[in-house]
Amino acid sequence: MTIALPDTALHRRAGSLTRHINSGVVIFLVLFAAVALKQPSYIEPAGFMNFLRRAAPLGVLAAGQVFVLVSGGFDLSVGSLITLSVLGASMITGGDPSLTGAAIAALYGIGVAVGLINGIAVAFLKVPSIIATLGTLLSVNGVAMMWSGGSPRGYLPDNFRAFGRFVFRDVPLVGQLPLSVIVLAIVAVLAWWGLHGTVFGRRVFAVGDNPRAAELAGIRVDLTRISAFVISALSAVTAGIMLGGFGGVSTDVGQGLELQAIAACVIGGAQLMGGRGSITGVVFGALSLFALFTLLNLLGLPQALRDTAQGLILISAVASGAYRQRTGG
Amino acid sequence: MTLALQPARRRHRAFSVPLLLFIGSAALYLCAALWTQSLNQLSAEGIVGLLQRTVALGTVALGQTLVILCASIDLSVGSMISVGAVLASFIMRGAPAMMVPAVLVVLLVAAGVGAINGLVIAKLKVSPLIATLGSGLILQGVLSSGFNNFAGSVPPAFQAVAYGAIGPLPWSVLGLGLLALGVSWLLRSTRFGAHLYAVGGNAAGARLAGIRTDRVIVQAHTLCSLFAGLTGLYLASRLRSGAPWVGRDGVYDLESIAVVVIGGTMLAGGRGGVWGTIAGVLLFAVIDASFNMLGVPAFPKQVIRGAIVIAAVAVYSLRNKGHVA
Amino acid sequence: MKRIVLRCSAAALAVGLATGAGAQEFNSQKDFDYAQELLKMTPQGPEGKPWEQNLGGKQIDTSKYKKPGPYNICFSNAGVDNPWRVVGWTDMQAQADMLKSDIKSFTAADAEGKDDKQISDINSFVSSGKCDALIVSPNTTAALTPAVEAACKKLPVLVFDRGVQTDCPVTFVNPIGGYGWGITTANFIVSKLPKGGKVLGLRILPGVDVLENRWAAADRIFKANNINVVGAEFTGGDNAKTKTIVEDYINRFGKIDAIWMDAGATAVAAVEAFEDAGQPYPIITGEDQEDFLTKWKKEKLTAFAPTYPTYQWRAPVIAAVKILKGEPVVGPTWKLPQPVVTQETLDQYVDPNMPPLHYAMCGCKDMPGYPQRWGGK
Amino acid sequence: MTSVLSPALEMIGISKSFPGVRALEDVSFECRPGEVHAICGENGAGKSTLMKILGGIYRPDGGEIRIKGQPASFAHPVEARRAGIGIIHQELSLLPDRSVAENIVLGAEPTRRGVLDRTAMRAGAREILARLQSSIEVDARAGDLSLAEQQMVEIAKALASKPSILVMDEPTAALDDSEASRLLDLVRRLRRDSVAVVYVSHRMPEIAAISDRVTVLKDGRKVLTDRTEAMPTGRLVRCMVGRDLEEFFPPRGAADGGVLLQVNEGGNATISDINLTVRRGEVVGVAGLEGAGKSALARAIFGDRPFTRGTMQLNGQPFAPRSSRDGIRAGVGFLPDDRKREGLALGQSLRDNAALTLRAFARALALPSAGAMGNLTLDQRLRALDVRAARFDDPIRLLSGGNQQKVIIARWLARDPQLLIFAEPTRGIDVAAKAAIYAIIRDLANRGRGILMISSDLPEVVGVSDRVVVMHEGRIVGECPSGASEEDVMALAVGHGGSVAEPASACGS
Repeated sequence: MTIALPDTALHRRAGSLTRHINSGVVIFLVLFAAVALKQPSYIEPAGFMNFLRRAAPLGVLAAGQVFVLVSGGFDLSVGSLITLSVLGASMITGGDPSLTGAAIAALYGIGVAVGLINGIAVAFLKVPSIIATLGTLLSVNGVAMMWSGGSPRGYLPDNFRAFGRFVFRDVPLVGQLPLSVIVLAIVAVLAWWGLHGTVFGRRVFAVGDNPRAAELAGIRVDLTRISAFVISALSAVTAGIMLGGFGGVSTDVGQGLELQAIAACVIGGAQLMGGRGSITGVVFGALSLFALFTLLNLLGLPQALRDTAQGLILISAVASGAYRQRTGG
Repeated sequence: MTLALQPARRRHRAFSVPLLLFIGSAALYLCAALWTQSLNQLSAEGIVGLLQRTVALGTVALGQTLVILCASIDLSVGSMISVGAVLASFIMRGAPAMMVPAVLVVLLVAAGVGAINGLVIAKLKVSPLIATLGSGLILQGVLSSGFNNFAGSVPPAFQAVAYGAIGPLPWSVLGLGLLALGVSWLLRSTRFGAHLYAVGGNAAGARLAGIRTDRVIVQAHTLCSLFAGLTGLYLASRLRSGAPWVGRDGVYDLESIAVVVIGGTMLAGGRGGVWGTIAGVLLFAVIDASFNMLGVPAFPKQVIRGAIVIAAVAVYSLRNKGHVA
Repeated sequence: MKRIVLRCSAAALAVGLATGAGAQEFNSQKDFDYAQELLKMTPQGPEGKPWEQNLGGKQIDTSKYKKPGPYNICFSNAGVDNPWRVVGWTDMQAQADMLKSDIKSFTAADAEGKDDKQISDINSFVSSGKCDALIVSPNTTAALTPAVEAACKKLPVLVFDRGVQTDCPVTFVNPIGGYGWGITTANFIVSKLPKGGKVLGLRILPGVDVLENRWAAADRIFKANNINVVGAEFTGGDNAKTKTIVEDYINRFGKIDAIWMDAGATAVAAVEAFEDAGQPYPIITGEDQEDFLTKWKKEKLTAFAPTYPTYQWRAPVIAAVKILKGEPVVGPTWKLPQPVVTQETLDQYVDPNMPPLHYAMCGCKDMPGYPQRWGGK
Repeated sequence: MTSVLSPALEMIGISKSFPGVRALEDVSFECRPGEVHAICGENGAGKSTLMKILGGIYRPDGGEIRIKGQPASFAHPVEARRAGIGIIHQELSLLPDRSVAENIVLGAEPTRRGVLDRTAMRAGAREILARLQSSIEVDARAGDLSLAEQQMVEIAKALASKPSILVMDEPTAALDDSEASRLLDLVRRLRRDSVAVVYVSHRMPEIAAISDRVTVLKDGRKVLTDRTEAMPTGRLVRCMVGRDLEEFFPPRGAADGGVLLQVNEGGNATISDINLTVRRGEVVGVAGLEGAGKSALARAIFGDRPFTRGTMQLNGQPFAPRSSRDGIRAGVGFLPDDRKREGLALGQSLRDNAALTLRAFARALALPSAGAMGNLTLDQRLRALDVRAARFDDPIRLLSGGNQQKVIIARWLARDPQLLIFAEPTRGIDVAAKAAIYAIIRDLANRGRGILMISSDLPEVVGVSDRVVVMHEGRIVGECPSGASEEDVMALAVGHGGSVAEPASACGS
């Protein structure tokens, strides 16, 4: 199109260097440094592990959501699905530890079903995902409440709750290692593999970038989209198991988490409308969001301002990303 | 002869969705009333009651229509409604003399918020979803840190906005009708309207045609926030006071987007209009009213409502050959 | 640049708004004293049926509402968005079934927590002409007042749980209320707390009058007794958030001796935070939710559970029928007794067969369909 | 010489850089009232950038624009428009859901007391269309028009503001001969009305026919400005390209393999009665005007918008693809005409774009760089096609059109399809890359693949193909053998082939 200047290569390399440093990592480091300044116990292994343990469900959720975002859509139904997972676990197990395995299997089955419904509504019924998943958000929550009658039947057995509560003590190096951090690590690795280490992941990027080009190149756009929704739903079920484990039964566990997950992804550099995003980024995006909440707690600011700070950080993360893209980063 | 056919085809395209929704909603309401023998719901009073349900969502949705037409979106309307309601009742504190200043302040703040939304989107190139999600969070946070309950109250004179009526027709329903006519006029008969469709349909093309697209986006967002502010005023009047959760609990952000899309306005912008949105709002009101008549329990109602949202959009988007995400 | 502008304007708005905070008064000496008085009273009414008892109420004449039965009763519900309301709503339906011979139809509209919708729901009940009496559980106090006033002109109205700012309803059924809750819980903590002990207050959300009153009364007593309240945080009723907040406080203060809660839904999560941190259990006040009672019994906690009894959902149905029969009812305010669960009475209320989010003070054991209807086995 | 008037427009020493590239360097030219000034150059020479600066879309880094001798600077297209500059853009910028009238007056809607004056709007639109001798109905929906009609609306749009300087950027690209000649008539009339016309075009005959002076750009710099009479086509091309055109088209092969593709009575909603044969080793060109059904034919064979009637055989086997995936699986490849919209994932890297089809058919959970999708293989393939990029993992949007097209070719070569369909293979591509792409096409044919090449560029179809199939109104109306003249093909394309007996013509219908 145009002539390259002699210093092009150099320029590009500098550009790509800044491009490869993920915004989520940077924001996390800044926020966590502030947290540590205020409360040094957070950089001790135990404090850090505790921090990770609480942030783990959001990290898992974001790692699934990013598949849908990269494919060009949204998944607003994950919050409701978390609620359904927790209530469902209570209904299925009824407090019986021997049913935990069956319950978890059933929950993943439900997750696959919800993901399929989302994906089919978007890919075949051509309903924009923001509307389709708003619909499933309402319906899934309704189903959860109908199933439990608003009063879930049983306690979550201890072996189920281990996913949110159990901590390995006396682990070398880190001292204690919560099971949920291990789950987060496994999910992150799996998601990283799925998005960055497989052909499928590249298809997700291509579909999000230009579905028509992907289709003409032979990619099954509909199947790719549906798979992305199923992955997001599976991660929501996982997050639901972790949150149920962490906090026990309640009927509103998932409320508002869908927007937090999307926020985490955006802070981590994922692009709405598709084609860009990384697992490392969004996991750090989730950690950033949690570091922000922690910081605000430590500063003793009113809870309400937490929203304000979240809003500011969202807009500035995206604005700076847009600025970098415009200036050829 | 193909040329002669084209206008007819166009009309069909523009009118079918609202008309279909109107007919569908009316049929649902009629069936529910007849099935449960709630014949009173078909009386003037019953119908007015039904229309009253459309006022709050209808007003926000009109604003939402404008931003969606120019391919933007506003997730901050819920928080803006709360801000409007709280500011109004807080400034009035029951004093009739403060009514005008309060309304002015609310509209000014709303316009300011909308303008900032528009500027962040147009100038900083932040995706509108994120920009308005963020600004909504900011507003909600600021509001909730200042207020934690119903603040102040509106004087009885101001309650006339929501409770007053001429004959059987409440002012508020009339007001929504006039607003809808106004927006429809704005879209059909002003340059702003033409430019709005242009920016939504093809932003690059609109710019080449000499349209200041940034300005149009800012104006659309300003109007959208103003409508949210008006909704806040209406709720303050109807609830006699404003609390920082009225917007959030009403889920006006997502519901307004849903009714706009159900009404046939494309999320991608450039196509759609007011009457579809109004029909979508009517559908939601009819669902509420009919489910009450039929005695559908709360939880199944949620399930059915979610399904209706998807189905209503799927009915006409199914024909869409292109990709949707 | 834009961001700075944005931030500045937000800050300006915050400052502007903050000056107006606390406009509504939740801390009234009069109501506090009245609650103290009610707590000392002996309930009148049928023994063992607290939902038909009252504290110092007067019977009012309802003969003007008398009409032949059976009746159509309508109910405008604020919502069923939490387990307390779910249990209460189940109570209410069961109560309506118990009075089947008098009640032809019992129609409910759920407002999903939206004031605006509830106003419309009430209006359409009134205009339907199909209701002989209307029961309202208002979503918020002030907002529903005009709608209730309008309804009063057409038919007998009964309000329960949250009130409205008008005397027009035939009766307003509610337990002693927030102040009573605050008084009993704070007194318990004061009596058990070691000297210099630290108390953490956990509240659901600001602005709900019942909840505000609970805190106001407790805070009053804490202050009067020089109790060291290290913080009062809003949990949003969310288990995970509750746990996080408690863990943060344990981290920050080393040890927390007592937890005061304005609602018990997340009490177990608060207790678990101590378990997970390897700390001894605190003194804690929760609520009559089964999961808390079970935990209390199992872990032998030093605990106390005030109640905001769900059996109050039964009273308005009973009263509605009475009113329509022209029989006297307690009014215009009907104060129900508000029992508490203590170490002594704990065993009465713990029931492993009931679901974790069930409220023990449901007064539902004698009702048709118990316990399956409430999710028990 | 013809005019002593002061220039209506002067662009003096214009420079413009984008991050990492210098698009224009010290370019100057002027255009007098009543003059048609042609701007020529390869794609990428900087013509578009120059016009975008003139239109207020870009701001120049250096230099000056003068309108009637007065310095001017435009921060927004609206300012250029106010200064009397009208631009017909190359990319269509119509609003498909709005009426023709609304499109024509867009940005300058007539109002009466603040209210849109629809009567005036339609009257104005009608008048402008009448000047263009176009019969387009002003109430029609723009999206329902044919491409040529849409191009007319674009032109009308530019004229609506009654510009004193009119910039026409490839205005005839989508027009047939008669429409193009009507347009040239209009330009002559505008010239008589003292409008200064800046005419950007590739079509040499047009430039010769209409322009007074020519400015040639190359690599962002001005080569020269001269009177058109002094610039015979040969010299012009040498100035633009730096070499002769003759070596442009690769020599034809002699290979005559068996039948690869056979279409019998194929048809769907847009095309009908399609009978077509493609042999191995053969390049079959498909010519026709815009909207004649060329693209629909390609899509039907590929399976994207399949035939609903008739049958096909590929390699002697029945072939009935229902989707592009079916087509690919059976051994067909397709390079779409609209690269940006249908060909490229712009935000993804060159390698990812090149591996797209391989990945579409690989196992979902395989490594993205497994086997042929490995970086080494991909890079080899890209280098073999002489793709020029700083880094192969840069996003492909940074590349020029020619390089982008080569990446898409690389994508298909990885699958090694039997039949490759090129739609407008060189649209928007510079001359050097064009030659390379022609060479690739011929090389593929020589290696026994069948090629179907859809093109609106007559010299290209005639120069590259072994056989040219001509379409008109959704049907194949004739066929020309190798070596047919452009005129022969055009005669068929405009629908005269059958009726007008032309003994000299090599084509049959």
